[in-house]
Amino acid sequence: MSKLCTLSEAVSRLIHDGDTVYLAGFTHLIPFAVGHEIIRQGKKDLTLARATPDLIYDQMAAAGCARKIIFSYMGNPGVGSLKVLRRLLEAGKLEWEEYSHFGMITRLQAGASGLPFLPMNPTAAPDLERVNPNYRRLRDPYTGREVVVLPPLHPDVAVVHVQRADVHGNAQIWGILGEQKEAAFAAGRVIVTAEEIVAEEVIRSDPNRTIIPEFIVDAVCHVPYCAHPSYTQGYYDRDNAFYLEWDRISESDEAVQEYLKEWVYGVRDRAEYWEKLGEETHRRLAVPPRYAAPVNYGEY
Amino acid sequence: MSKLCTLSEAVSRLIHDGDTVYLAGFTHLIPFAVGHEIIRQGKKDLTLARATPDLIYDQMAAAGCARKIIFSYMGNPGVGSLKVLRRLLEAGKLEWEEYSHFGMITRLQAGASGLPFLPMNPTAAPDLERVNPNYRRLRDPYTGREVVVLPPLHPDVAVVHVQRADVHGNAQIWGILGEQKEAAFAAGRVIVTAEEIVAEEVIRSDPNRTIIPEFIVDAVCHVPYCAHPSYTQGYYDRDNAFYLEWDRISESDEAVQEYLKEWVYGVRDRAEYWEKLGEETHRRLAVPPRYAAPVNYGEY
Amino acid sequence: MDNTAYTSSELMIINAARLLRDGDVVFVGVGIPNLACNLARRTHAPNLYMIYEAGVIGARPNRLPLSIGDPTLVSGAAAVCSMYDIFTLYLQRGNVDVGFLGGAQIDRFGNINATVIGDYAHPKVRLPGSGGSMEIAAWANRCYIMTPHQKRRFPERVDFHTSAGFLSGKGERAASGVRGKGPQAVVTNLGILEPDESGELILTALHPGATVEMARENTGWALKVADSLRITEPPTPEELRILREELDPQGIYR
Amino acid sequence: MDNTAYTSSELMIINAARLLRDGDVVFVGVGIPNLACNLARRTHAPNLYMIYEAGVIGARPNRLPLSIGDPTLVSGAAAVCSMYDIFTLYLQRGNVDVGFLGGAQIDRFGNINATVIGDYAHPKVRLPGSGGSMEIAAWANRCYIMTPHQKRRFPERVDFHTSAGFLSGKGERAASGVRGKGPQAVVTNLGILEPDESGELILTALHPGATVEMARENTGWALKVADSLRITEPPTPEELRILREELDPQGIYR
Repeated sequence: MSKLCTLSEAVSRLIHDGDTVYLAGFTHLIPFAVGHEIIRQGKKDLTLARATPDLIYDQMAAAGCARKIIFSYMGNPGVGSLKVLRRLLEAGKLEWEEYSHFGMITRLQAGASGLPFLPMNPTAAPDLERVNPNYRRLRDPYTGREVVVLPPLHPDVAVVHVQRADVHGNAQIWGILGEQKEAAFAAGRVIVTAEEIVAEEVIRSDPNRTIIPEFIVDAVCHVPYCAHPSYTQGYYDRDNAFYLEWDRISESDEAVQEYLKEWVYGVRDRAEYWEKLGEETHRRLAVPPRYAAPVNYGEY
Repeated sequence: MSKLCTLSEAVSRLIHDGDTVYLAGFTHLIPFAVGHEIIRQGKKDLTLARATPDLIYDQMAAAGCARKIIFSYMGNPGVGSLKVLRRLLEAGKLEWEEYSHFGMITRLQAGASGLPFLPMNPTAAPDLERVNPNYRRLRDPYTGREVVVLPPLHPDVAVVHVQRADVHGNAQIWGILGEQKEAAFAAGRVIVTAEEIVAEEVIRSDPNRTIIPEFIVDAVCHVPYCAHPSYTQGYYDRDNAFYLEWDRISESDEAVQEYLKEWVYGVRDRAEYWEKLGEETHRRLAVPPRYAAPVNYGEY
Repeated sequence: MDNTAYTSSELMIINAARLLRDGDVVFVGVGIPNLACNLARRTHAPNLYMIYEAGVIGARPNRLPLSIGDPTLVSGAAAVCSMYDIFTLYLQRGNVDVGFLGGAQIDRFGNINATVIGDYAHPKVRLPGSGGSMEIAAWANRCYIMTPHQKRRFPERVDFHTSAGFLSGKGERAASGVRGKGPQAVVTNLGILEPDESGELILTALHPGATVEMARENTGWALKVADSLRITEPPTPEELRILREELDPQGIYR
Repeated sequence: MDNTAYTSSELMIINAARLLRDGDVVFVGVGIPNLACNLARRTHAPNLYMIYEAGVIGARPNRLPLSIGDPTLVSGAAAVCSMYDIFTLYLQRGNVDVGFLGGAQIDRFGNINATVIGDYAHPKVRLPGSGGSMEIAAWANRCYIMTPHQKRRFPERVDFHTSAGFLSGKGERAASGVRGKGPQAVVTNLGILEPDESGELILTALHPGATVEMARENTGWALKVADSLRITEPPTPEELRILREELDPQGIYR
């Protein structure tokens, strides 16, 4: 059964006001196009969960989509602060819930695994445990020592961008894997966006590469360049210049609204956005090929 | 630094009498050649851990290498019983420790993760918990419900057979993954055997395919056909005829000793064993190629 | 080909196949459960999704797999994952609709023994043990069992409780916190047993030619018979053709 | 190229690089820790093994990575794994020798604040938060910190305890059950602080031209000076050449 639909349809049908959404990806494959579509559709009161909110949650918060943020590192990766989120937090205008990376990923792993909690070794840094009541302690029944535990995170919706998927939703990623698999299995609904929609035979020629199987996927959308200014390994480079530019834009709320007006509200979809970026940017982000060595599965 | 050595050297240097050894692989990639070398070197008092002991632990037990077995399914996969182990257990001549597959793999995952325990949802089947004191119960601090927990398993040595590795020990597997990664990270020492030793550049052309990184590996051995009568995906087929034949051989201790004499003690190494199998068997187990679709990582 | 005669195995496989629903995600074992799933896929359930405890997802084997880890399951599959992932992300997370179970003993309440006959510490007959079944029985939404109908296989109580049926009744299973609904049917060569409201396995169907007396004689407890006892449809020529010509041409599981 | 002059960053990078040992498995951050590791690899530690919290193992970047998830870290790496794997199999399992840490505040006992200035619930300055550092500080065998030497960065006590140094002293850390040995050195633009037997950071080295007074003036606690106070070797022309010509030709981190 094909689950192929437009991104606009998928966001409209599967993301509701008040949902907890997890736009997955650790620096790599961040689904910016989906964040922009959520902004265009005016979704409200979302809880935005992500280990690293990155620019996309800065933008979604600035657009008024967010009630709360769940995170483990709120920075502009390689640059500095996420200034929109920082201002909202310092002004008391956004709820938040905070973990370390490992804590955040442990919550997703527990959610993906259907487990009521997962343990972590203690870190001797008690303050996050003190301010976040989701952290609890248990005694290891074998050694008597204490472990720290966290409960599962079950986002209402996970969004995962991938290099290639088939129309059923079988999805393959290479390069940095982040928490995509865990977010998808932890979530109630899953939207897969892909640089390429390929024949089922392509996916099935390399089953070990598949991160997400079709039967947990609700919608498959063909969205080339979905991740810009983040990147897709082998398809285009990270736009480091834009990450630096955002540091300047996000200095003021006015400049941020100006940006949203031009680059989010002012374009219909990702195709128009990519077109608008222009050929010089396309050239700058293009990447020469470097292929993996062949792998033979055998015809059994 | 190259860790390449002969299998005989690796077994002699890294496996000691009394060790707990984990020859990894779920049906796929079972390192039979390593089991045979352990038998030839007369290792004693080993604890043999494996989810599925398969024929190799039947053979090692018959050769007198084993003091104890840790397992979760003691069958000849697709055929029936493991008759040597069964006879030893029924006669009270071999210690054992038993889990379900998930319990066994949970112990390895805890060991690989450096965690003091991992939880599992209850199964309402209490008898294994009753007879194996490693199973404990904890109360989930969030819901008040009980979970079942198991402690880590840390084999002294894990043996992992792979399709290809470099001389440093970076190792790649495709096809059924079983518990190879978990066994390697859980163990104190790791022996990697490989169908092919490839240039570092081959491994590094496809880093997502690497299951085991060099710095946890102690020895790398080039052992083509290591897995026969098990198989290596893309390299040769499973020898189902031998699995059936073992069902007959293992009816009697005499026939088993006869087999060991001819096929283990009677050959110097795996190359001689493979040669002795003969061309008809080679032809029967050959497999036509079926390649994975290309993957482009990009030259960044 | 003689389409009127069929073996006990064929009868069980065909009747088990009919219990599967289109779109089911099935945790498949090798042997006759594998044949039942592939038969269902080729008849009424083209979207049946087969996953294997070895970590293979959406397998489309070109030949009859002879072990749970046969390489033909991998070539052409949708995905492969580790054993830890299959038991957590798939089974424990609730992504498995159907599991198949088997064992040396199945008792009145569908509890299964695949571990030992006699005392655990001093086994009279040592069986293979749980493998995946302890967790499949608990976490798959529905479970099915295929077994020859023999008194020694159907004792009043199992010697060892490898995987959970309804324990001593449906209430006890419900209270245990496991997510699966337990065994939904036991398909034998004589008919089909299904749990009543209490969780006790009762005779709900007979295969053509089998009688209530035959079923009772070959069951180790006082077998109840459903008011609505039905006779199963005999295997169709098409079911037999697919099984014999396409799925098991060598007749390994006849 | 002027080999006699160098920046504070270069001084810190070069001195941090010298602390790394051949064969160390290092959990690398971007920016100056990345440069320190690559410099060490090209000088005295050719077998230094770099892993990144994004899940990249044995990276050999062709260009200077500008984020922790730069694609140049992946192309040509030995392995890539999930974030859960990197924090469990690698860090928690004890496979990481060295971690680099940073933060807005580092206190007398090497405890770090990367979370908030002021009250947590009503932040005066909201910082990025832990990221990987809470676990790196606890589980890497040794940790190093690079930071400019400023009084506001070196308070007597941190406002928020994001990651563990020696808590209130080495005994307390040892009793906490964490496996790592804690911060082994803080490299600043003035010199190097190292923990004494109690876990208090004391001045153990000055860079050429820096004085004890300068260090004391820029530290928020009464800084003790080691009896064995030494002067670091100035950056060599070769170290500066590698840094400027090979590793950061655009001078991004100068």
